[in-house]
Amino acid sequence: MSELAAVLPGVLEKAGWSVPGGLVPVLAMFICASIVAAAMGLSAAVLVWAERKLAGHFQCRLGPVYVGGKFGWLQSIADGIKLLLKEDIIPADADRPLFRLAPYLVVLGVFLAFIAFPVSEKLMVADLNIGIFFILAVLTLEVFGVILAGWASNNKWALLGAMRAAAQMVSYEIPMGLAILPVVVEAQSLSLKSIVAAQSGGMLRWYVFQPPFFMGVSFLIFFLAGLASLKRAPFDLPEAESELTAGFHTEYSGMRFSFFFMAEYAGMILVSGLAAALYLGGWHGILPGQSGAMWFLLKTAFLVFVMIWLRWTLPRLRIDQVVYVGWKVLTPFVLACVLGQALMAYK
Amino acid sequence: MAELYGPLGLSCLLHGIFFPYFIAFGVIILFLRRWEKAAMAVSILASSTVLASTLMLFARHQGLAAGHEGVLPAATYTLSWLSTDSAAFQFGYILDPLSVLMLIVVEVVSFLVQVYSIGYMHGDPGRARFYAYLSLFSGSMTGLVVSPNLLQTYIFWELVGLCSYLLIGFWWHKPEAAAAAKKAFVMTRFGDLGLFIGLLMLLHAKGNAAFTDFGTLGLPAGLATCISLLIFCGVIGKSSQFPLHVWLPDAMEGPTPVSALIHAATMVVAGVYLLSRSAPLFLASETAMLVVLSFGVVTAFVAATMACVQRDIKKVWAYSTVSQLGYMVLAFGAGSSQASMFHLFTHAFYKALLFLGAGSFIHHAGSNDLFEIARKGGRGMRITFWTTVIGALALAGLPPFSGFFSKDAILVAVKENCHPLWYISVMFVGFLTAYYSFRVVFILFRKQEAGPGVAHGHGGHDSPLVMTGPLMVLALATICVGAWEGGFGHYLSGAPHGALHWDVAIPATFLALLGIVLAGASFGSGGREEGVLDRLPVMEIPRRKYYLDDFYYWVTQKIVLGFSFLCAYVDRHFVDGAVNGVADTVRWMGSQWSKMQTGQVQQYLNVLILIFSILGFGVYLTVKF
Amino acid sequence: MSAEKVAFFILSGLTLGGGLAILFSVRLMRAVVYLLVSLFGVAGLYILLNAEFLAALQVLIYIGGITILMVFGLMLTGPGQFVNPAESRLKAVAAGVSSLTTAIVLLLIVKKTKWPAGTQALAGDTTAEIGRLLLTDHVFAFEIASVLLLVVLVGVALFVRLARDGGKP
Amino acid sequence: MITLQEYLSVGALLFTVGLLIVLFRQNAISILMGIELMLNAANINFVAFSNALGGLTGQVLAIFVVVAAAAEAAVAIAIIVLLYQNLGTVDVEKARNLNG
Repeated sequence: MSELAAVLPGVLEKAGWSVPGGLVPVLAMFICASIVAAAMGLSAAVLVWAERKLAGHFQCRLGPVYVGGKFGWLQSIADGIKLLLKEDIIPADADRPLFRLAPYLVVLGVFLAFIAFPVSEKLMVADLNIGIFFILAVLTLEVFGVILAGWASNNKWALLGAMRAAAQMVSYEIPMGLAILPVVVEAQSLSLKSIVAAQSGGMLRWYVFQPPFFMGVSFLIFFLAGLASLKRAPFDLPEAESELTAGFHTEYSGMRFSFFFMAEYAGMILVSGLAAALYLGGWHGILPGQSGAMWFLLKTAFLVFVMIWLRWTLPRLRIDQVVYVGWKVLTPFVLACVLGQALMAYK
Repeated sequence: MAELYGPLGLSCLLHGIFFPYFIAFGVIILFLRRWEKAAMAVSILASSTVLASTLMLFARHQGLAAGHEGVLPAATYTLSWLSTDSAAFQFGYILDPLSVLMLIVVEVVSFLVQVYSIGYMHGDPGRARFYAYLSLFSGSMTGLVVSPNLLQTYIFWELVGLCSYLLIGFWWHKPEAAAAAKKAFVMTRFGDLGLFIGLLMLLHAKGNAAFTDFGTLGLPAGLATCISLLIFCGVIGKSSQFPLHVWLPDAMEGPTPVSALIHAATMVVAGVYLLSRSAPLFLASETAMLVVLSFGVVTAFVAATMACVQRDIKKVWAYSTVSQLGYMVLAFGAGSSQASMFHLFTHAFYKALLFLGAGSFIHHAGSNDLFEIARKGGRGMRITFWTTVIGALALAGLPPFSGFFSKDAILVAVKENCHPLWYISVMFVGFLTAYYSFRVVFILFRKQEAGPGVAHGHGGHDSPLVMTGPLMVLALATICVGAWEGGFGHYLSGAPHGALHWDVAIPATFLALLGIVLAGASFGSGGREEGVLDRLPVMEIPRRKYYLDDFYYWVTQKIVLGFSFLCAYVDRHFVDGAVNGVADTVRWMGSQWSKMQTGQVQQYLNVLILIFSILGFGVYLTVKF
Repeated sequence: MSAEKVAFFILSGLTLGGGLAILFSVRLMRAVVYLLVSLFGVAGLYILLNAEFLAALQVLIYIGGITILMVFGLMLTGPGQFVNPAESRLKAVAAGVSSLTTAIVLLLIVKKTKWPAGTQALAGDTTAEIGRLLLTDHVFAFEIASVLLLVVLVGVALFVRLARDGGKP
Repeated sequence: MITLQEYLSVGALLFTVGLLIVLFRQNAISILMGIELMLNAANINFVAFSNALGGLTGQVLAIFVVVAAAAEAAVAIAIIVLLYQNLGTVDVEKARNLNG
């Protein structure tokens, strides 16, 4: 963003627009926000398409394989148009302001997290020196939005789903946050840029491959916990269709529904991207010297693919299993990793 | 026994006198309350240990005295118990002829009583407790005897009082016994109060002075008189002098061995012993001596008259005891503590004999009434009867029995040192004594009446040997100890051997015989229950106990209770009213204020915040930032 | 008026407005949302004060933890609690008076005191320094805080057990 | 440039708002919110001082306050839930066992 703000006056001058100097940062912010929002929308469309296709192939579903023009690209557009045009229904007994607010909060959380999303050395909105911590913090907004959505709907399934979501997300935030610690200890920084920069020099410098593999275990835990906080299968208890209709967003339709939808796919990208940046070397390539946004996007895409793959192959867990795994498996393991890495770092 | 004369042997002897009773008491009360035979064995073992120690101590003392010119000086063996800046409190033993003599009296009688009680208390469910109390009592009495100073004496004095309370009320389920125990305790307490004040005054004036220093205290005359009289108050209570004597006859509610032990031979003579112990203090004051003398004479006379009209055998001996205690006190008042102690010595044996004999009768007849005992065949109990006769002879003061010699010494002292009026009075008391003692004998001598309650026509069986044995031992002592009259004074104070004073002995004996004849004339034949004296109208006064009980009753009921009611009224309506008024006011104010405590934390916080902000405003206005 | 000033006023407005909205909101769930707004404003103020770490912490702990906890509390205390009962007028007046007095006094004192002039700005990356301080100068307080958290963990678990067993230990 | 006084004023006002909530509201959860606001007001002051004086101690202290607030909220919510189970209400005026 700072680079953008630096080059922006020149660009504007060439275009012949005159803008007061004080407004330049604001304009830069606005441009960045638009880009992120557009990226989020676009990625949602792409991911819906990918998910459909993959599900079709994993589970031999005929529809997604054949429908929608060449490679089924029209299907996503049809989806988008449908969501835009659909009637926006608000239940009669709902708490209307909160009902409206909830989707925005959910999207806002993910959206804010993208501020520190490190696509490449240059291509990031802002390199915050508390980057990863900031992302973890703002992601909690999503939890609040989910609860609000479930509660404001005045629907028992929605409420139950929201409660489940809150319990699950709050409890998985702990292993997720702790899993980052070994990386932070090793990189001596919270800034994502520094963390990625510390992994330059080929595949073997990626943190996930660093012996004695504390960070490798952390990576698995981070990925699993991220999956759980995204409420994706096999952790999709909050929106378990067979039990709760659609969980906390049962009553939502139209654009408001698409916001949750968008937040989920953006979240997938976010978690995958973070995992890539933290453990898989970010924008660094397999061989030393290689670098660029492409590497980052490739790694992220691979992780997203794994997520989709898991979703369509694994059955759903029970809620007690989810809580058990979170508190009694992941948390102790990640604590052991943190301790081990701290001992490694202690010279 | 040579080693007994060394210091180690001596300390063993002293501890052997003092501790066994307390150990026995502790063991019995803690462990053996359910195991009566073991309790008895332990108690008697302790008693015999003490008796043996005492006799050895006496032997040692005699051995030392034999090689010594005059009387042996008193020896004290003390430990410092408590030291302050102003006074050191010593705890220990005193050894002098007086204490050794007293030890013999106490331990011999205690031992015999304990043996006798095997028979008397046979089958009583509380025997273990009884023996525990007996041990504690004897131990306390021993402690009192060996006390080297007034403070230790006072401690054991109170312990003795406590034991007498426990033993008189031993059959606490009998209301009379409980009342008698209470009465004894309260009555002696009046006297003890005086003793305590005297003790405090002495402590204040001279610290914890030993008895051996009493002669050289150098107290001002007034203070000496005062302290003496206060000590004498304690004696009046404990030795049951007129007018506090009323507890002693009632105390006969206790078991008879207790009567013998406590109220004949040991406890009541504690007062007399204390008089002798503190003799130097009394001798310094004419007034005190006169008071002592008059109290003694009045007591002797009053008690003797009352003894004449009793039907209860134990009451007779009880009043007789009071009377004889009066003798001892008056002897002291007449200036002869030697005669007093001698009488104590002889009286202990024959009065114990009489009490134990009475117990034997009662045990047999199941009644205290003289005539009832006679009807149940009292004279068939030969040993008991004849030992009682010996005791009565001694009591009446006929030669050659011990009472004759000790009374002779007293009469001599009174005749020599006092106004003739006292002498005549004491003589008259001697006449009465002979009368009432033989009144008992003659009544008991009556033939047994055939009746449905008596199985055999030829008189009752005598008591078992454990009861008659002590009787015989005591009878022997009664006959013999009088012979010591000549040596007694020498033993006690180093005075030259005395002789009988015939000018006193002959009229006394004559009067005693007159009393016996009168008693025989009244009760010797026929079934009459009233003698010559009984028919005198004036005898109504002793029969009503000189109206003392009525007086005490009136005092307690009318005056004390009336005053109490007045106090209670004032207390309830004025003092309590004021207090309650204050309390009610406070409570009312509290209830009003407590309405502020609504339980609403928010209100509290509100007030708090308001006050804080006002204070903050004050800070803002006053403090320069 | 600089952009910083504008941001300050907006964030202060969010903070105080959120607080006042809690005061006047009738529905508790909305009050929680207002609380969220207020806390966000505080986080923004932290950023203005060069305390980014604290701002993130504020969001993480308060929004991710405490407000969610409050929502849970609301849900567990029954539907009748969503709407506040009407408070008495006297209480309102009393609370208003003492709060107003407090506010006035505090503001007066803030105004009157000569505060030290802001001298040196903080260095860019304060996070590492905070971490160092936590584990050196303030390590005792740090340990106390960890013990406190442990106690709270155990204590709340006990409470939950009490609640499950119907209030009987 | 925003002065220290302005931050402190915001802190004071936020404190007052929290106080008002604590004094006025009857619902225990509302009161808890008020308390959180008061703690935040204190934190604003700490951080403002920290910024003005150029030290980090104020921020460290604020961190401890946040920790304490989290612990306090957890316990308070647990207590409120228990209160609800025992009294059937979370109205603090109903919980008047402290009544004198």
